[in-house]
Amino acid sequence: MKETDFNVGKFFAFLFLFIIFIFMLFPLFEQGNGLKIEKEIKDLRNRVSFAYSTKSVTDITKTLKESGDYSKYREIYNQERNDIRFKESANLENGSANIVTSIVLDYRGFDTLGELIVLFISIIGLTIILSNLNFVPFNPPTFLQKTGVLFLTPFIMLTSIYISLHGHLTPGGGFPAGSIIATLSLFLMIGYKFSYKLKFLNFIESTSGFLVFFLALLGLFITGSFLGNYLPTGIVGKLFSSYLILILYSLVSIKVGAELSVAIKTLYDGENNDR
Amino acid sequence: MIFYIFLIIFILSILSAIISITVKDILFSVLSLGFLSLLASILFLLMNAPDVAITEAAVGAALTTVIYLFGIRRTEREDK
Amino acid sequence: MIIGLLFYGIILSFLALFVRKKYNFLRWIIFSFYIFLTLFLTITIGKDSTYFETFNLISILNFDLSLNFRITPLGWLFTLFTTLLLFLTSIFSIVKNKNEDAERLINFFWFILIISNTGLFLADDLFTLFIFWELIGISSYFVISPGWVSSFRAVNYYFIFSIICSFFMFSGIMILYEGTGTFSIQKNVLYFISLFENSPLNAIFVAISLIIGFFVKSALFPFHIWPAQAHAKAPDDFSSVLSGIIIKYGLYRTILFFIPLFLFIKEYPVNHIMVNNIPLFSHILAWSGAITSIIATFLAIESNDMKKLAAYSTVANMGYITTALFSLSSFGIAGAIFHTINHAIFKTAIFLSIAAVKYRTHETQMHKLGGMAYKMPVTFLTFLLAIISAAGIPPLNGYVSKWMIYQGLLSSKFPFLTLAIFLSSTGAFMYLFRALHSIFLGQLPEKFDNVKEVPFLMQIPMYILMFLMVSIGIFPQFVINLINSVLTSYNISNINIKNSMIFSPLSGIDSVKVFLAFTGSFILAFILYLIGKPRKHVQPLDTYTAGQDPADFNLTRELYHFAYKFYGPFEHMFDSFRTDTKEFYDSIERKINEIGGYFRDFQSGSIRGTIYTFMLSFVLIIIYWWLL
Amino acid sequence: MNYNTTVLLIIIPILSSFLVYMPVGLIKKSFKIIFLATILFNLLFSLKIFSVVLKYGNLITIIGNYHPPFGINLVSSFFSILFLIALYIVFLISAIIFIFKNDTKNNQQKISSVLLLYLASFSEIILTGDLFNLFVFFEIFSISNIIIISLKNEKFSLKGSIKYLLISSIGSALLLFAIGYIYAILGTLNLAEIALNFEKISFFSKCFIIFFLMGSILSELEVFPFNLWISDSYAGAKNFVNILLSGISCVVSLYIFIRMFFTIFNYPSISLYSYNFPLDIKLLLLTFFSLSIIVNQLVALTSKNIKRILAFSSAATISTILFALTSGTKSGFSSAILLIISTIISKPLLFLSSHQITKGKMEKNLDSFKNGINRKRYFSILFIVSAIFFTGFPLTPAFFGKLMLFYTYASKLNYYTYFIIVIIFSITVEFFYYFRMIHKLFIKDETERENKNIKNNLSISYFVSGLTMISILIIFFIFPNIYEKVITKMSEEIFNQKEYIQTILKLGEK
Repeated sequence: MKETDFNVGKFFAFLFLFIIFIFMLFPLFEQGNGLKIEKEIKDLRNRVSFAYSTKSVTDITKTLKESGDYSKYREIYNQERNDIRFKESANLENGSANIVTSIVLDYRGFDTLGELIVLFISIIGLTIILSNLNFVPFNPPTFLQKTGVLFLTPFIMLTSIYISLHGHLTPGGGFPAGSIIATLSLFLMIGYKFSYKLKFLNFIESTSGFLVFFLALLGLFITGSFLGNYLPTGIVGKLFSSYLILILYSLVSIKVGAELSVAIKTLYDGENNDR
Repeated sequence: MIFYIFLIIFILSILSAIISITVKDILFSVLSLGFLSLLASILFLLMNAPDVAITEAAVGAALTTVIYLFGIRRTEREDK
Repeated sequence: MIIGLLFYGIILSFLALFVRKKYNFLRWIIFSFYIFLTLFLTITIGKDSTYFETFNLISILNFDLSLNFRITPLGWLFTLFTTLLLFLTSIFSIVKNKNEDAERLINFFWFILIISNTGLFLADDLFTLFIFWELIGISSYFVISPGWVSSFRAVNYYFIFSIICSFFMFSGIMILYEGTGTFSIQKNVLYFISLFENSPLNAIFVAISLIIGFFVKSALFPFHIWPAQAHAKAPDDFSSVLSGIIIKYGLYRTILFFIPLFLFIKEYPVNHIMVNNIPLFSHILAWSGAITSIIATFLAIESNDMKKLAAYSTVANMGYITTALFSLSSFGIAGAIFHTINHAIFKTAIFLSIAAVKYRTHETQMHKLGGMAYKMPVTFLTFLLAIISAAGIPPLNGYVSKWMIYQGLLSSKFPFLTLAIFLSSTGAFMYLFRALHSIFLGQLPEKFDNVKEVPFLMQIPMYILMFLMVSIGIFPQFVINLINSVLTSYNISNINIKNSMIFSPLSGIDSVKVFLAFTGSFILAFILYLIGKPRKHVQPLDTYTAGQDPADFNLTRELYHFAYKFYGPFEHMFDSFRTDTKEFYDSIERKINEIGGYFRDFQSGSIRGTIYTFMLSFVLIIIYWWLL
Repeated sequence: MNYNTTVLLIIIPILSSFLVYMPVGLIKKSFKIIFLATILFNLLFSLKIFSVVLKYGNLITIIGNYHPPFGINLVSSFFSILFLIALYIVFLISAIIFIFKNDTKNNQQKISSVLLLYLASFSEIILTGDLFNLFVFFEIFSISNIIIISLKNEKFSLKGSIKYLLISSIGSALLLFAIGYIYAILGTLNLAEIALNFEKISFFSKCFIIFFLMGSILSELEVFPFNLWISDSYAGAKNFVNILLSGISCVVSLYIFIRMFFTIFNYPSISLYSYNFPLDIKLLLLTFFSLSIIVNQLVALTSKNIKRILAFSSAATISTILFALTSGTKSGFSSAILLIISTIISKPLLFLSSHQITKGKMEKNLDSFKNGINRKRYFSILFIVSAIFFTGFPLTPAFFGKLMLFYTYASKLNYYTYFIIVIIFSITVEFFYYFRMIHKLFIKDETERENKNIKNNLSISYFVSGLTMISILIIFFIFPNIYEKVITKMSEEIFNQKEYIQTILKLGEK
C-alpha cells in the first residue's frame, strides 16, 4: 500500500473521531429538558447503583412491591438505609467489602460470566485460526533472563494468589489474578523453556469454567434463581466471608490464567508442537 | 499539583497514541501502545479506580504487548 | 363450476407431468381434452347469467383474500374466443410436440397458462386478476424458453417488462384498495373515477401504474420490441398463443378500467382537459397506438425472419386496436373488440401455417424458402386467407372490423389518426404480400424437394380457422351481437345491425353482398387465368445472373434470391428515421451491468477500504442529517 | 410472572460447550451426542416456555435474586420466544449438516463448542432485558461469527473474517459509547427503565443514542455502506456457516433493531424536534434503506458466484424488511414479520440446495447450475420451491409480506408513497435473477458428457434437513392462517411499549 493511502486512512480516522467528538459535545451545550434529568441523576441516590453501595436491593424491592407504583421508584431509592460497618455487619446480601466486586460478581454477575465466555471463545478462535503455526525457535535463555525469572517467580506467584483470594476485600480479583498467572507462565517459558501440555491447559480451563457455571446454576435449584447466593455471607471484611464470591473468583482466576497461557503458548510454539 | 500530574499524563498518553499509529516500525508502535496502557492504568489509579488499574496494568501493559510481540515475530516487522 | 374447472386443471397438469416420455402424445391429448372441457363449459354457462362463484382462500390481517368469479359479457366473450383458439392450437400441438426438447416442461406450464387464462377473464376482483396475471407471466416465461440457451436472451425482455408492469399494477391496486377496502372491480373502478375528481395528482399516479401494464403487455411504443424477440424464439405453436392471446390481456384490463373512466369524463367534462370532446389522456393513448402501428409496420417490412415479421404485424394490429378503443365512439370500441377477436383468429392462422412450414423445413429465414404452395397446399390456403384477412381485404373477417375502426375514428373526428392507420394498413399489405410471396410462391429450393404436407391432425385446426375467417367475414352479425351486449353493459349505444347489414353514422355495408361481389370477381379472374397463355416454369438460376457466375461476386444462391432484401430500396429511404429501441434497452442493460460491476468490485475490495467506507459513511449520515 | 428456569436456555449450552471442549477420552467419543442433545434440549425447552407464555403472558426471569431494574433480567415474551424457536430450528439443521460432515475432523470438537456458545449468545440477546448484558453477548455472538467465517482457512474466508472483525469491533465500540452515554444520563441499564425515561431526555441526546445504537448493528444488518464484509465472507465460508449467517445472524440483528426501535425509542410516536434541528428520521432512514436495497440488488444481479448472489439477495431482503419497519405502522410491522418468516425458512434452504447442486464443480458460478434437474433432481426441486417461496409467489408468506408492504406505503398518499418505486425495482430484479438461476437448471450442459462419473450421492443429513424445511414451507403454504394470529399478537405486543415497561418494573405482577 502506498503512503498516500495510509494518509487518507489517517485522515478518515481523525474525521471520524472529530465528528463523534462534535456529536458528543452537542448535548452538553443544549438547552432543554435534557439537563434537568441530568441534575436529578447527578445525585447518586437517584441511581440504581446507590442500592448496590448500600447493599439494600432486597429492601428496596420489598418497598417497591408494597407501594406498587413503579413510576415513583426514584423516591423510594432516596429513603434512609442502614449503615454497613466494617467487620461488624453480618448476613448482608453479599459479604463483599469491595463494592466493585459485589457489583461485578453479584449484582451484575451475569455480565461477568459473559465476559468469561468472551475470553474463552476468543482463545478458541485463536487456536482454530492459528492451528497450523510452525515452531519458530527462540534463542536459549541468557543468564540475565534466568536469574530475573528466578527472582520474580515467587513474588508473582504470591501476588496472584493474594489478588485472587482477596478479590472480595481489596481491589483486584479473578481477571487480574489470572492474567498475572499467565505472566508467570510466560516468564517460565522464556526463562526455563518450561512448557505445559496444551491438553492439560485445555482441561483446566474447561473444567474451571464448567465449575463456575455449575456453581452459579446450583443457585437456581437452591434459592430459586440463577447466581442466587446459597452460601453464608459471613461478616463483612473478614477473609472468609461471602463464600460464593470467594470460590467463584478463585475459579475464574484459574480459568483466565489457563486460557491466557494457552494463547501465549499457541503463539510461542504453535499448536502442533507439543513438546 | 494533582492537576499538573494529570496534564502530563494526558499529554504523554496522547503522544504515545499518535506515535503508535504513525510509526512505521510495528515493534515500536506496539511498545508505545504498552506504554499507553501503563499511563492509562496510572490514570485509573489517580481517578480512584484501583480495580480497573490493576486489570489494565496486568492485561494491557503486560500480556497484550507480549502477544503482539509474538505475533510480530511470526510476521514482518515493517508496515508496508 | 369455474373453481372446479381450475382445480381439475391443476390436478390434470400434475398428472400429465408423470406421463412417460414414450407416450408423450397422451400428455397433449389430456391437455386438449382439458381445453375442450373449458370451451364446453364456457358455452353451456352462457353469457347472460349473473353467474357468481367465490372461493375463500384466506382472510389475513384485514385482507379478505378470496377468488371471486363472475361472468360478465366482456369476460365471457374473451374467454370464449381465447379458449376456442387455444383448443385449435392444442390439437396442432399434439403432433408437433412429439419430438420437442423439454416438452414435459412446456406442457406443464402451458397447462397453468390455460388455467390462468380462464381465471383471468372471469375474475371478479382485482386480487384474483392479479394472481392469474402473475401466473401467466411466470408460466409463459417457461414456455417461451424451456431450457433453451438461444431463447434465453429473448425472453429476458419479456420477463422483465412483465414483472415491472405487474408490480406497478399491484401498487396501483393497493392504492385503490386502501380507498375502498375491497378488491371488487366495480367498486374500485367507481372509486378510481371519483379519485380523478378529488385528487387528480394521485389519480394520475394510479393511472400511470395501471396503464404501464397495458403498454407493456400490448407492446405499445416504447415497449414494442419484446414480441419480435419472444415470438421469434418461442416454440412455434406457442408463438400463436403469444401473439393471438397473451398480447390481449393488457387490452382486456384496459377496457375494464379506462373505458368507463374516459366515458365518464367524456360525459361530465368539468375540470378536465378536453381535446376535440375527447379527454386529453385518451387522446395521448390513441396517438401512441397510431405511432406504434406505424413503427411496427416499418419494422415488419424490414425483417427477414418470418416469425419476426408476423410478430411486428401483431404489434401494428395492437396499435390499430388501441387507437380505435380510445376514440371512445361506440363504433370505435366495438371495432376494437371485434378486431381483437379477428386478429386473434387470423394471427393464429398465420402462426400455425408458419409453424407447419417450419415443422417440415426447420427454416425461418424467408429468403431460404420458396415455392411451398405446391408442396403444402392446405397450409398455403390458410396463410393466403389469413393475410387477406389481415390486410383487411373485403370478403374476410378483417375487412369488417377494419371498416368499423375507420367508421369509429371518423365519427370521433380523428382525421390524422385515420390517415396514420390507413398508412400502416397499406404497409401491412406490403409485408404480408412479401411473406406470402417468398414463402409459398416463387421457386422451390432443391433441398425442399421432399417436403410433404403436414399430418392430417395438424391440418384440422387450419380448416377450422379458414372456416371461421370466411364465415365471420360473411356473417359478422353473430359476433357483433355478442359485442353489443358488451356495449350495453357499458351504457354505450349499440351497433345498428340487421342480418348482415351494418349501419354506421356515415355509411353502411352488407357483408353478404360484398362477399358475393368479390367471389364473383374472383371467379371471373380465375376463368381469365385458365383461358390465358400457359405459364413457363423458371429455374431460380435463370433470371438474375445475366451470364455471370454469382460466385465471382461472393454471392451465394440465397443472397441473390429475390426475397433477400425484398424492400431494400424502401428500407434505404427510411434509414435516417429509424428508431433503434432495442439498442436503447441494451444500453440500459449495459449501464446497469457496469454500475453493478463497480459496486461488486467495491464490495470485494481491500480490507482497509472497508474500514474507510464504514467510517466515512457514518460521518456522511451525520452530515446528511444536518443538511436535511 | 417469575419463571426463573428460562435461564437454562443459556446456561445449558454454555455448560455443554465447556464439556464438549474438554479433551478427555470419554467426551471425545461422545461429544456429538452432547452437542445435538443440547440443541434438542433448547428446542424442547423453548417450546415448553412458549406454552407457559401462552398461558400467563410475559415471563420475567430474575438472576441472582435481584429484581429489575437492579439485577439483570430476562424477558420471555410471545415475540421473543417465537423468534427463538424459529432460530433453533435453523440452527438444528445447520448443526446436523455440520456434525455429520467429516471434513472438519481436526477441529470439530472446538468448533462445536463455538457453535454452542453461538447458540447461547443469541438466545441471551433475544431474551435479555438489560442493555449491557446485550452488549456482552453481542460480543460473543460476533466473535463466534468471526471464527466460523474463517473456518475454511482460505484466502477469501480469512479476508472476510478480518473485515468482519474490524467492522464489528468498530460497531461494538459505538454500541459501548451509546451504553456509556445512556448510563451517564439515565443512571440505569435496564431496557424498561430506559424506555420509561427516553421521552424525557433532550433532543440531541436522543439523536446521539439513536445514531450510535443503530450504527452498531448496521453492519450486522448488511445495510449497504456497512456491509462490505459479506461479499468475501459468504463466498469463503462453509455451507453450514452460510446457513447460520443468513438464517440467524441477520435475523438476530433484526430482532435487536426491532427491540430498540419499538421498545426503547417508541418509534411510532417518537418526537425528534429541537428549536432549530427538526429531524425527519423517517425520510433519513427511507433514503438510506432504499440506497441499500438498490445497491444490494444490483450487486446480486451482476455477480457470477452463486453464494454471492444469494448473500446479496438476502442483504437486500433485510433492507426491505427495515424499509417496512421504518413506516412504523402495524401493517409495516406485519409485513416485516412475514418477510422475516420467509427469509428464515427459505434462505437456508437456498444455500443448502445450491451447495449440493454445484457440488463437484470447480467454479461455483451460474454455469455450474446447468443440467441440475437431471444431475441432482431432489435438490433442484428444493431450490425451485424455495426460490418460489423466497421471491413471493402468490399465497406464500413473502407474497403476503410484499402485499402488506405495498399496502403500508399506499395507505397514506404522501411523498413517502413514491418510495414504492424502489420496491418495484427490487422485486423485479430479484425475480429476474432467481428465475435466471432456475432457468439454468434446465439447460443442457455440453461439458458434462465428458465425465459421466459424477455419482448422485444423496447425503442423508442434507436430505433430512431439506425435507424438514420444505415440510415447514408447505405447511405455511397450505395453512396461511397460522401466521395471522401470530402476527396480530406480535404487533399487539410490540406496539404496546407501556405493557412491557409495566410487566418488568412491576415484576411481572399484573
